[in-house]
Amino acid sequence: MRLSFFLREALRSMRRNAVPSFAAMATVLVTMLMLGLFIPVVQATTGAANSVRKRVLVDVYLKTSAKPADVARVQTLLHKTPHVGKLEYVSRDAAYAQQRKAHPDLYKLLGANPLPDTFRVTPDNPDNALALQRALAPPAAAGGVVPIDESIAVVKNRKTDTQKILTVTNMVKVTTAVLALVLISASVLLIANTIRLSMFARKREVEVMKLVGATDWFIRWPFVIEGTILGALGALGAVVLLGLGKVLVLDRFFHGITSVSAPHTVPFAALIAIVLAGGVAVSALGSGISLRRFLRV
Amino acid sequence: MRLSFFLREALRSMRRNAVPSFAAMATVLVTMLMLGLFIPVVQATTGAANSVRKRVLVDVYLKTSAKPADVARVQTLLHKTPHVGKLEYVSRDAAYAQQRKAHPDLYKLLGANPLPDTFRVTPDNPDNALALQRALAPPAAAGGVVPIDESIAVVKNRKTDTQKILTVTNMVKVTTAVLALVLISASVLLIANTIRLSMFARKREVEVMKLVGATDWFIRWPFVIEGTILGALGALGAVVLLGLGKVLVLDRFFHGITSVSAPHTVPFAALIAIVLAGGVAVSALGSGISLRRFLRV
Amino acid sequence: MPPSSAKAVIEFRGVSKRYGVGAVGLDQATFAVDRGEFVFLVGATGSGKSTLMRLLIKELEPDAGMIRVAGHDLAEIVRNRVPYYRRNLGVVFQDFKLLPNRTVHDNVAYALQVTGRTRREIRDKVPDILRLTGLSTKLHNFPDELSGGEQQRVSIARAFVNHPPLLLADEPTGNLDPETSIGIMQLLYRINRTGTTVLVATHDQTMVDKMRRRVIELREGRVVRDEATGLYTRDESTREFALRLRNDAPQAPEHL
Amino acid sequence: MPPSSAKAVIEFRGVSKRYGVGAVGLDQATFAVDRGEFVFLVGATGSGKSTLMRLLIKELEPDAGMIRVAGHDLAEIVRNRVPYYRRNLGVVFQDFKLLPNRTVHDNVAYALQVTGRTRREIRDKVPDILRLTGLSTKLHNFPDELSGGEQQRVSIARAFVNHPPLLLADEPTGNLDPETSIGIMQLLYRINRTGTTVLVATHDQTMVDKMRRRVIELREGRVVRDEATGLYTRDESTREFALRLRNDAPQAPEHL
Ligand SMILES: Nc1ncnc2c1ncn2[C@@H]1O[C@H](COP(=O)(O)OP(=O)(O)OP(=O)(O)O)[C@@H](O)[C@H]1O
Ligand SMILES: Nc1ncnc2c1ncn2[C@@H]1O[C@H](COP(=O)(O)OP(=O)(O)OP(=O)(O)O)[C@@H](O)[C@H]1O
Ligand SMILES: [Mg+2]
Ligand SMILES: [Mg+2]
Repeated sequence: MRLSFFLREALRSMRRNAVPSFAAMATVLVTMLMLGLFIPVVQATTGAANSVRKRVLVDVYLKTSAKPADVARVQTLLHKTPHVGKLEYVSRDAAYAQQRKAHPDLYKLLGANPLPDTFRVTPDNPDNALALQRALAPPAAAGGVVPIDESIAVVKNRKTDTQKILTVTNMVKVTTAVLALVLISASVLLIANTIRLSMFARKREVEVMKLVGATDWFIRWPFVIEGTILGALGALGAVVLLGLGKVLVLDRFFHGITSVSAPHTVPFAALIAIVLAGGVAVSALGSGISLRRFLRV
Repeated sequence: MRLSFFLREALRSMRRNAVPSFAAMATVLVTMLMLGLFIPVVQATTGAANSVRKRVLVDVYLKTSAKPADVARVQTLLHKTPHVGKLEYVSRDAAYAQQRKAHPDLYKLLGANPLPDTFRVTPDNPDNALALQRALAPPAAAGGVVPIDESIAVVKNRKTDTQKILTVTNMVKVTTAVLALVLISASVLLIANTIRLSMFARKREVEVMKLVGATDWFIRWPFVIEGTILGALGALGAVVLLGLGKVLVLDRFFHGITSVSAPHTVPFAALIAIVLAGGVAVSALGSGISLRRFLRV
Repeated sequence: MPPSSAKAVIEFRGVSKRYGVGAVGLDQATFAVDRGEFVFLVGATGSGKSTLMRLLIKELEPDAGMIRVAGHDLAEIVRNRVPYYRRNLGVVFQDFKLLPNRTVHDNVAYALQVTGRTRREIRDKVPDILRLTGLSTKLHNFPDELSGGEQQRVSIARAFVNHPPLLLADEPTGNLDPETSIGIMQLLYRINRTGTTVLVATHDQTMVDKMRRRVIELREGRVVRDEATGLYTRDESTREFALRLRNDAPQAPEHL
Repeated sequence: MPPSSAKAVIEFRGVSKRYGVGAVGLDQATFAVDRGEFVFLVGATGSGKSTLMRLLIKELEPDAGMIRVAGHDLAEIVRNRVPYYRRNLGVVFQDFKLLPNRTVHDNVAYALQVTGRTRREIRDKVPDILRLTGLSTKLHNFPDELSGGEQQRVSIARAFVNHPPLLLADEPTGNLDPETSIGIMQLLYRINRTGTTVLVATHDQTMVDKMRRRVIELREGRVVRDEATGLYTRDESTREFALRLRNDAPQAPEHL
């Protein structure tokens, strides 16, 4: 009987307080919609940044004069070097074949194979790429760098702008993290704020209830249930809009692309679950807590 | 007398309605803070996407056998081709010198200059890069492509993944535009919502004022002024937090980087102006409009 | 129907007001009040007294019939002229309707401020009327810091402060003790003597009996009685008036 | 000080309550009310009647002195026991304090719901008490759709519905016409006859005179009079009681 009473109370209250109820719902909807839009964006951005970072390689070019024994020695050496993650050996013949396949026209112009044997070293962590390069070719006292093995011709980053990639991706990651944090706290704040306000509009009502002999929890339960329902409705609205957006916009115009460029996005089902749970939890808690002030009669 | 009266009324009302006033201010602060954080991020992202797109080039490699007369002819031809924006001629000697400077070690390994004369064509619009390539080397009936001039060896995009760059940057731009729109409308909605709620809490008061003979505008002005003040205070708070964030985080940790990677960011002063004006305008308007409902007594 | 008399301040002609199903506010009410009259409106609870008042201040619209105040048909007052019309009325509301965020002083001052009076005028008039209603010590209290009777007196002070040509008072003494009630009635009488038309809804039978003024009685929205109770003495001084009110039992005609 | 009598339901001992500067709520009030008594609380507006009531329901805390109800010191009731204490009281508030979002029926039912009564009990009791207070036709109206007197009767019904051992009524007839007032007083009397202690604050001098019950008079927060007015007849039937109230003038002792 108790639960059904509280439920009926919550429904009555929503019906009779259309304005604040609607306002609370709209706030949940809007903030959850924002969250639902930003979470995949943030994830995709971070994913993209990470996959760019994964491409940071250190290429160790051997001298064209290197013999197989030299190659083996260098390989052993590299295996012992700290920060070396994956190690891939590309023989000069393999490199030539690969390049010729990629740029047939261009390589037609070349005569003999100009490419050396190469080790492609993936650092254990992209941030260590520069340290690794320095370890393999430490700066010489005379200036310039001297590779640690005489068979090594050059140690290079795949792209000359590794440094730039690293800082930019780092920045992107920090920025998105900050934005996500700001957005989440903003959502919580905004929802709590709205609920506080709609409680405030019913301050008098709560006072009267107390004077008539209602206990704190007797007053609180309907409000918490109301908050839960409103939060669920708002979150549901957000989910429906997100779903519509996905079907109408994402799947239609970016068909096939999203899966390519944003493989790290959370699945849609999980996103929905997050949005729903977030909306409901924040609203329910907010209602329960905001009420405390007005219960002190 | 009138203005000072309205001003005093607004101040009194803020003092006596601390909860809703504070709530309205907090909402403005939070939303404006979000806007203030996202505007530069959106701008930087769009800027970065644009600068990536600018790098989309079509390279026209001439045959090594091309004579200066051939080069001149191709140049004239290119000038007449639609979608050609900027045209840059790089002679094979210049290309060799440039490459050798960039990769001295690698080019030491090469013997003779393997590079051909090249035209670097910037399309008038990055989106036309593929069309341009097709125009310069239309597909032949027999399969494959045949360049429009016999001296042209190959027509290539600088990067093989032009298509990918284009779609990704397009997506980034659309996404940020959508996010910006969502965020701005969400801010307006949330602020309007909060104001509506705090008006609702004073519905009775407005009704009494009307019964005592106050005109609509006599009631409305103090509310609008109050909205303006609260909006200004909230926006000011957001600006102070943004400024703190800039000084403490951005300038300290990303020193020098932001200016490099995000050259298109709005200047901080303009951002402040936008945030302030936005907060004030939305709050003032919101107050004036929300009141309309309750004035119909 | 008799033609409307030119000097009628309030004129109701067949006014009906129904709230939803069943609830009758007013039912074919017809009467007229002349300028300078003092009229009591009596009737059981729910008989339509407040409805009549709310129709007069155009808070409600009648379903049928015509209401004229000072010759103007209320139905013809457009929405944005309503505030100007209301400024000619002083209204004591049954539930006081004080502004919760204003002090006693500011509540009363508000009625002057809406009409654009200067601060000087406010400084002159407000303390005066508050003294008359015995609220001088409560100047800076907010309504929720007042006793019921004090709130009622603030409502009365606000209605009086403008010296309106028409005064409507809905149960102005419901929360007042007999002595204070007599004070308020004395005030009403004094205001009436300056030419103001006064309409008072009340349940205080003793007061009505003693005042011997015109009485309109409502029953379920209908006017069932409309008579000047016996000895209608306009030229009595305020002091004589008060003396008579304090006389306990309703007695036979006295020093007339 | 005399020792507190064991059968006192309400006991005030030197209770003082001051609001901020100057405003005196109660000043050294000392009195006791026995079980089953019917007591009138009178006094000018602002004399502290509502303050006394609010202290009794622990809405306010006294600055000094001790209040005991049914033998319990109110100061010793901890915060989360207050609701349970309040359920033993029926309170008619001067400003009604109805829940604006509930119908008449639900407002009265709420007082039963807080104590966890079943729906069956509510279905039994609420319509009964609403019939007694003459609100049967207004069951599904919201408070803002009621006349002042009807709202007051809802407040009375809510206070009665629980059959509380102690009933506090602050101006229960301020907005009621004489006939309805007698009805309400009759109801109070009937409830009192079942053993309930009743404390009524009122300005209705006529009623107090006719009821001939104990009267406590406050003036500026002090108890200045505490007496049983003459002929205290506990065994009068409700009908005789009503008859006597309707008799117009306060007369000499009648059929005793
Ligand atoms: N807003 C409303 N909706 C529905 N019914 C209403 C509304 N306002 C008033 N009524 C009903 O109209 C009738 C007349 O109400 P009104 O307030 O005019 O009575 P009254 O004479 O002022 O009574 P009281 O002396 O108790 O103040 C009552 O039966 C009341 O219930
Ligand atoms: N919250 C408050 N703050 C300051 N003063 C108050 C407050 N509540 C009451 N008072 C003052 O305390 C005094 C007693 O008030 P109380 O409400 O007890 O009077 P009362 O006897 O009920 O009067 P009435 O018959 O008018 O209802 C009054 O002078 C009032 O102004
Ligand atoms: Mg009324
Ligand atoms: Mg009182």
